[in-house]
Amino acid sequence: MSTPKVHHHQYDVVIVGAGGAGMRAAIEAGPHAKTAVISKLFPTRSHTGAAQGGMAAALANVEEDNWEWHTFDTVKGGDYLVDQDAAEILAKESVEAVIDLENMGLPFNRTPDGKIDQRRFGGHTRDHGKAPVRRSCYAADRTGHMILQTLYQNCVKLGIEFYNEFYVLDLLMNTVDGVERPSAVVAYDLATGELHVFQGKSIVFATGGFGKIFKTTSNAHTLTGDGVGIIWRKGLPLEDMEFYQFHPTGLAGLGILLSEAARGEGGILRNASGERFMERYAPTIKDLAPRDMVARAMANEVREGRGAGPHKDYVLLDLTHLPPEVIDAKLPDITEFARTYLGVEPYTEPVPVFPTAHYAMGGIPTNVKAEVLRDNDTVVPGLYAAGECACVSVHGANRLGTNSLLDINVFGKRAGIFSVEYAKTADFVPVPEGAVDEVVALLTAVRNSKGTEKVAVLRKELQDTMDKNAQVYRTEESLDEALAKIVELRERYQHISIQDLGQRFNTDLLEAVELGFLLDLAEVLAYTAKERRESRGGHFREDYETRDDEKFMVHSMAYKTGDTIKLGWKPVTITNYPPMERKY
Amino acid sequence: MSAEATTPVIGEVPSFAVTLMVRRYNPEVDSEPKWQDYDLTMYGTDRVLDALHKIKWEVDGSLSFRRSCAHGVCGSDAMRINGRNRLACKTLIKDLDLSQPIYVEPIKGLEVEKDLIVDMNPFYQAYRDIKPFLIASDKPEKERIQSAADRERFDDTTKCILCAACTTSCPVFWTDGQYFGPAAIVNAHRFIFDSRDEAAEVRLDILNDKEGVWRCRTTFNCTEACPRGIQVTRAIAEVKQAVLRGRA
Amino acid sequence: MAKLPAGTLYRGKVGMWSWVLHRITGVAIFFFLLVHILDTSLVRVDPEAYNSVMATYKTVIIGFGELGLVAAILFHAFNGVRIILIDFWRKGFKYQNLMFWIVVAIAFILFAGFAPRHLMHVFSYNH
Amino acid sequence: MEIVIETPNSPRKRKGANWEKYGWMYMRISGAVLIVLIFGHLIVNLWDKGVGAIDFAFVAGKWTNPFWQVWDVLMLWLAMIHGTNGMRTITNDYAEKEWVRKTLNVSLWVVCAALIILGTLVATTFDPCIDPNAVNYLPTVCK
Ligand SMILES: Cc1cc2nc3c(=O)[nH]c(=O)nc-3n(C[C@H](O)[C@H](O)[C@H](O)COP(=O)(O)OP(=O)(O)OC[C@H]3O[C@@H](n4cnc5c(N)ncnc54)[C@H](O)[C@@H]3O)c2cc1C
Ligand code: HEM
Ligand code: SF4
Ligand code: F3S
Ligand code: FES
Repeated sequence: MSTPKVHHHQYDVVIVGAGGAGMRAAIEAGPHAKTAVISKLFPTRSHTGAAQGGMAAALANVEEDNWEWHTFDTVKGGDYLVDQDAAEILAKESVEAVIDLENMGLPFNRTPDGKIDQRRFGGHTRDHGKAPVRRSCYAADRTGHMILQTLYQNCVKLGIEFYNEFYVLDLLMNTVDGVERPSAVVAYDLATGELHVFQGKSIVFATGGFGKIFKTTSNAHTLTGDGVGIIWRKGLPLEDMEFYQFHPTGLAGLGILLSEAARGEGGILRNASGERFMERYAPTIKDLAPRDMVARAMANEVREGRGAGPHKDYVLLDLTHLPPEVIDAKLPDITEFARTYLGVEPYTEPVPVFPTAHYAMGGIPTNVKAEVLRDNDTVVPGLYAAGECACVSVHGANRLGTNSLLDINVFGKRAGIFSVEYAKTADFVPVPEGAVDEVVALLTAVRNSKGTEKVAVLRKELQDTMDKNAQVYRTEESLDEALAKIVELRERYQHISIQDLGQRFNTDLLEAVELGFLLDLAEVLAYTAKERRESRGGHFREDYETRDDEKFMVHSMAYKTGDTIKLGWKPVTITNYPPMERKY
Repeated sequence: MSAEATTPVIGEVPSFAVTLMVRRYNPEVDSEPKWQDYDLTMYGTDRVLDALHKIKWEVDGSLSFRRSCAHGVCGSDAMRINGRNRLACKTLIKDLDLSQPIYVEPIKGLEVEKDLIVDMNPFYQAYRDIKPFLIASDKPEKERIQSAADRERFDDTTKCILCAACTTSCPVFWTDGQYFGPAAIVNAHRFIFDSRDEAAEVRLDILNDKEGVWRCRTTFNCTEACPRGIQVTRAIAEVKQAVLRGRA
Repeated sequence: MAKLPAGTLYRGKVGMWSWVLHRITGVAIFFFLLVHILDTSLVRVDPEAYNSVMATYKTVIIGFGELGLVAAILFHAFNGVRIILIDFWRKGFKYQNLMFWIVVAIAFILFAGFAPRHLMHVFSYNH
Repeated sequence: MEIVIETPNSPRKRKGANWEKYGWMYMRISGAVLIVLIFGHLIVNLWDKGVGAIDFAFVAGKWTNPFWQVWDVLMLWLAMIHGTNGMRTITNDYAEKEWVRKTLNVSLWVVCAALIILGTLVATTFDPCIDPNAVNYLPTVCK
């Protein structure tokens, strides 16, 4: 490939990703600094739009509630691996985050007296676990859609500059005053195949999750973890990568998500014989137990032969006792999914569901100012991360439903505020020599590779092995199998070939590049999962069935050193809530 | 409750043969678009998007189309399937007439960039032109109060995912591409009828343009195409009425 | 804009086809009206000329043309009412499909009443 | 939140004042009235004896009655403007080049005006006894 055309841009703040977190940051940054948002998708196509259930905030609009209870639930839900200072910020700033959105125009559902309505959601309780509480603010079952639209609308209002369908493929770092700092990102313009270097005083990563390492997932095709992968390849650490959330209610076989709101509104999980099995696993809050527990309970029902269907490989979500008006008013979209994709009528039939890969608790480690960390406590000046790609860590070992939409708003906003603050005083970091060399090399290698392996085949094999070996139940053996497979796939990845050699809209090329990131992240996940020899939150080891606070009350910190993974550990910040057994 | 009796059988989905006719065009090599046929074996739960992926992943990697969420919420993959605008990810193959090939082509009225990818910029521009954001001067301490009924007033039009299925199904939009189009009007409607918004008049004035609401000829293609089930034509009618009254 | 060959015909439903028909009938009526005003104007010029033009209206071919014209007016007029109802009646959009078929039905019934009588007349002066 | 931006994005260029709203209203109002006028016209002219009965005498007979004069002139105005405005919509849709569009629209309105004037004059200045020699054309009034 001839060297592509390269364009240069300078912005005070460069934000990578136009999902909820990226745009929330842009709304803070835009009015105060020259800001660009770079996104591989048109902003409203980001996966924040798929979020359904709601956004947690202790508004106490419908019943007594406060941020302290919310903090407790978050910490407990995260199986005590949550950094409690961060969780306090999350819970405290939640109210403002929701009010911000409302003031920006978000059409929340309303109470009879015109305030923002709230509903129940898994793991959110009153008075430290006494009973479920209505804490989730929502807009029907398209809260994420409304957040994404509202944020984009406000970006339009502010005249934020977007570079859409630009794939960021590299982060350039340079050493100034003896400190390594971010200087620019390199992006590939899908429409033309040309490269763009965006130099920024501060750079914010908000690139979302990487659910596509799994086969059955609620995540979009585009959630390939590029941002997290780029950070990884720079030698910066990734935190808590073993903690991946499997959402209990994905449409069986498809992975499309049916929000927890379905259970919040009274939906009940049943096994083949119609038994409400959650009564056995979480007697107090039953179907509204945290996701990891419900997902495991479901997988266990199936493993023990109580699954429904011809292959006994799923359980049933029963909404038939809910009045159709309630379903229509509160859960219109997800019942529509059941109808469209499975041909099931939720008014009268239970819906086949099974856990689906949903959310990465881990990611790029940051402090509460959204500054990226290069080790347990040193920040990389000028580099920020927020949203699902980041790990603050407010979700610990298991995220509570509705806490992620909150996370992207609270920490997205913080990333915006602090990145501007930094850009106000900082200078541009010089772009290193040969800025685009690495990206050109990467793209050329893929384009010129004349092997026989196909990207889609490798990706499928990766996803299959991850579903089989690194899902709800894990063992040393299964994780070893996954790792061996990844090594094999990585080798075969050297021999891929693509068919599209053109410049315009070459998605063939980009899928190959994305696969590279998927392989990297899958490996880190499997590796850290293997090293965490305990069970906690979303990470369940059949060979180590209990939580081991003695050894593992720590965050994992994985570093890429050459071609191997180096693992470190980072203490958990505990303020008010000493670890206790997690029972519901 | 007897779960077994009411459980639909999934997992054992029947497979069938289909032919997909895809409108291919790569301006780097082709002088004009052409139809290309692909014979595939698909399954009962497969959608047209799955078929396109199958082609891309197994037959011809250069086939280009946009997609992301794969379940009808991101609005990436509006295309013309058997002559009608739909989302590929929401169109089950088994629901189509399989005795004939399935025709897949780009949405109409926007310039084709490559295969099924069109230049969406004119569409986005029309959206931005109607000031799609809340304009309110008060600075409330907490949330603004809005009755459930007032909230309900514009519920339908908040569902829009900007997929462009409506605008590019509109015969008026096809003619010269200058018409604001149903999607822009839908998004204007979402604010015009929001009791918290203070700029209804501004938007009504914008849409009282030569290329505004009056160009709509009530052909209902938009309503039929909308994957979110938005009553687009009704929304347009409500905006027309509001322009006539001079307020929401 | 859309310089490329268009591909297949869009398969719109009743709404779209009724619009196509409304447009075609509108244009047809318009051109007929132009001619009709001109020919009627002859009454101011010369009764003989007027009558001779009117005589051509009485041929079989034109007779069928008139049939078409009446059909066009019937459709255009009642579909016009349908459009007005869609615009101003709150439930109009909901019943637009049904209303289309009612338009077709009314137009057809009136046409069925008119056509035989008209043809009878037409053939009667062509003996 | 302290976001204050008053005129954030440049509005679409307004192409001068426009009458589309009035055009739209006019199409509907005239349409409604035209139903009565046109069907009345058709019934009176065609039903009884068909086109065959229409001749100078018939027209002359009608127009001696001011009621029919007003009827026909009103119909003429409403229908011509309705039709021309409808045609304008259509040329606006399909004529892409601005000058083509302009030319067509101007021609349409010129034709429309000419025919309205012509028709109105004909109907209002109509003289049933235009040619007293042509006895066999004359309506009864002239005899
Ligand atoms: C189906 C579903 C339902 C959910 N429901 C809820 C819920 O009810 N409540 C809740 O709290 N949470 C929910 N979540 C989780 C939550 O929605 C997500 O975690 C959150 O929206 C992530 O937001 P984000 O801004 O970090 O990333 P995203 O919204 O995924 O945005 C990522 C952005 O990064 C861009 N990007 C990625 N890679 C690149 C690159 N290489 N170059 C340039 N740009 C790039 C993308 O274009 C995109 O704009 C749900 C998640 C799913 C999948
Ligand atoms: C009989 C009563 C009539 C009624 C109720 C009627 C009604 C209407 C209406 C409501 C429209 C607007 C359509 C829209 O905005 O989508 C319209 C358009 C039109 N009418 Fe009529 N009309 C009548 C008679 C006529 C006559 C006599 C002519 C010809 C001179 C005519 C020619 C047209 C044309 C050309 C259009 C534009 C069509 C288009 O834009 O697609 N109409 N009519
Ligand atoms: S109104 Fe419907 S069809 Fe149109 S852009 Fe919005 S979602 Fe798509
Ligand atoms: S398709 Fe077009 S004509 Fe009107 S009803 Fe819809 S905008
Ligand atoms: S892929 Fe998102 S709408 Fe179809």
